[in-house]
Amino acid sequence: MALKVRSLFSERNDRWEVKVIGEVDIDSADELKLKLVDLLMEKNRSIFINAEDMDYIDSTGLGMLIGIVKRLKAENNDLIIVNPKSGILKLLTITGLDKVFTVREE
Amino acid sequence: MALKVRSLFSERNDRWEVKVIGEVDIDSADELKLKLVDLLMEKNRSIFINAEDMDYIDSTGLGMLIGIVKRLKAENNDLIIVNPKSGILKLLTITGLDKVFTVREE
Amino acid sequence: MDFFSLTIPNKKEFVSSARLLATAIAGLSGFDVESIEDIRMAVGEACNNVVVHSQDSDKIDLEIELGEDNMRISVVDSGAGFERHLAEGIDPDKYEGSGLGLFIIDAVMDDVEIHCGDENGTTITMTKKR
Amino acid sequence: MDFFSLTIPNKKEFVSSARLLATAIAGLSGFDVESIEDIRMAVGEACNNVVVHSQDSDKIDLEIELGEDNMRISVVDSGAGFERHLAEGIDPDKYEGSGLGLFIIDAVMDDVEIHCGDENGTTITMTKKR
Ligand SMILES: Nc1ncnc2c1ncn2[C@@H]1O[C@H](COP(=O)(O)OP(=O)(O)O)[C@@H](O)[C@H]1O
Ligand SMILES: Nc1ncnc2c1ncn2[C@@H]1O[C@H](COP(=O)(O)OP(=O)(O)O)[C@@H](O)[C@H]1O
Repeated sequence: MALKVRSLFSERNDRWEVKVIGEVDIDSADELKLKLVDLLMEKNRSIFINAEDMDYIDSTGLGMLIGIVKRLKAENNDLIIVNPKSGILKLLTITGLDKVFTVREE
Repeated sequence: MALKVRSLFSERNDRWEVKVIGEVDIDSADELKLKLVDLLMEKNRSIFINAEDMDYIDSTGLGMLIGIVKRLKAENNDLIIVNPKSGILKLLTITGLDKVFTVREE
Repeated sequence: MDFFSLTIPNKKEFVSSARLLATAIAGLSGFDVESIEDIRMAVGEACNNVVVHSQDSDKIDLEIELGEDNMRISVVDSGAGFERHLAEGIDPDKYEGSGLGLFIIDAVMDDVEIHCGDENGTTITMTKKR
Repeated sequence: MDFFSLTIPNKKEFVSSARLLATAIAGLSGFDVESIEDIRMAVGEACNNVVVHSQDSDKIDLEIELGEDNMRISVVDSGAGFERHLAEGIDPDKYEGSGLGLFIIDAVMDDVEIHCGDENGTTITMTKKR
């Protein structure tokens, strides 16, 4: 309820484009994980996350994304997090995860 | 903080047009009252409240508006509440205040 | 059955936090939007009454029981208490700003009980069915 | 000094209500947006730890003291407790999903104390200055 995920495969960019809306927390991280894993099962490509409407992510969510990154890197693919809100950007910086994921503004 | 009020006098409609954003409750009703009373001191005309972004009003807020209506009616002016959210519309109906204020959708 | 409780200072600036918690819990437990709005109003009015009529009480307690079929919310204070004159609605033309709170609570909740002890303040217990 | 307390069931689906209450109180008392975000993260991580590591505890208690210059938040459980190995940050390449919570709390709050009694569970007290 607190989390919505919309995804589509972009042929032009040859990657999954995923919009994450709401809160990725201890209650919802599994839901997002299942969706991302499903996408990678369908097509193992980079994942681009539009984070402009992601309100919150906790260590559970970050831990889950680290697991996804490992899968992606094994195939030389990336996890790209675009336009995170300032609190989430701060969290990514504090934890050093801005070097593990590709984080950028667009 | 929880309440924002924007007002302007519409020459065309010869009335005050007030947008109320947020919550009118026991903590903020006085603030709205002061603003409305100020407007009426400046020019005693009908007040049109755009309620589309008013999230909540409690009995304190309603009581305050009833006081404003009395002032308005004394000069044959009206309080018009436009586009209230469904919860507020229900409250106005339950209390019978939809007959005291002019309530409508636009 | 899940239990929640919240204690806040008896001050008007904090009543919104009680409304917010009650609506968040109602939302998390799957109440529909209209019921959540009803709960927001009822909790707001019950807390307002503590602020206005029970200033002896330092704090406002909110107790929530979440059952399969309903949410039961009690708002508890340790103020002077009162004798309830049945809420009969208001006549807006004669309205002087009193009596609307309990009337709204009765209208939007499925069951409302008020207990006033002699020196024990007031407990209003309001139930919303799913 | 204003006091607040919240008790919720020790279940992951209700942790968001604790975050929401803490951020609402921080907002009402005039903390800036960045501090509110910090408080949200810290409360979230502390509650997550109760859900994950203190399942013996039925409930999670949040106690908030709002002072002139700071907000002090304690998250209390009655679980098994633990011996804290100082949080030293994580090496993301070797990260196996553990140790991030306390590290984040330390990073975003001004002062953090953890008390574990023998059978008294864990209390983590986190202070944010204005
Ligand atoms: N918590 C309370 N403590 C003491 N008296 C109360 C409390 N709640 C309600 N009352 C009494 O009940 C009356 C009706 O309350 P209400 O319907 O909310 O209207 P209002 O607050 O506008 O008077 C109040 O005027 C007050 O005398
Ligand atoms: N409330 C708690 N009850 C019991 N143990 C806890 C509690 N909070 C933290 N811990 C212990 O501290 C360790 C570090 O916690 P944390 O930094 O949040 O990382 P993680 O939860 O990912 O292990 C946990 O693995 C756990 O052993």
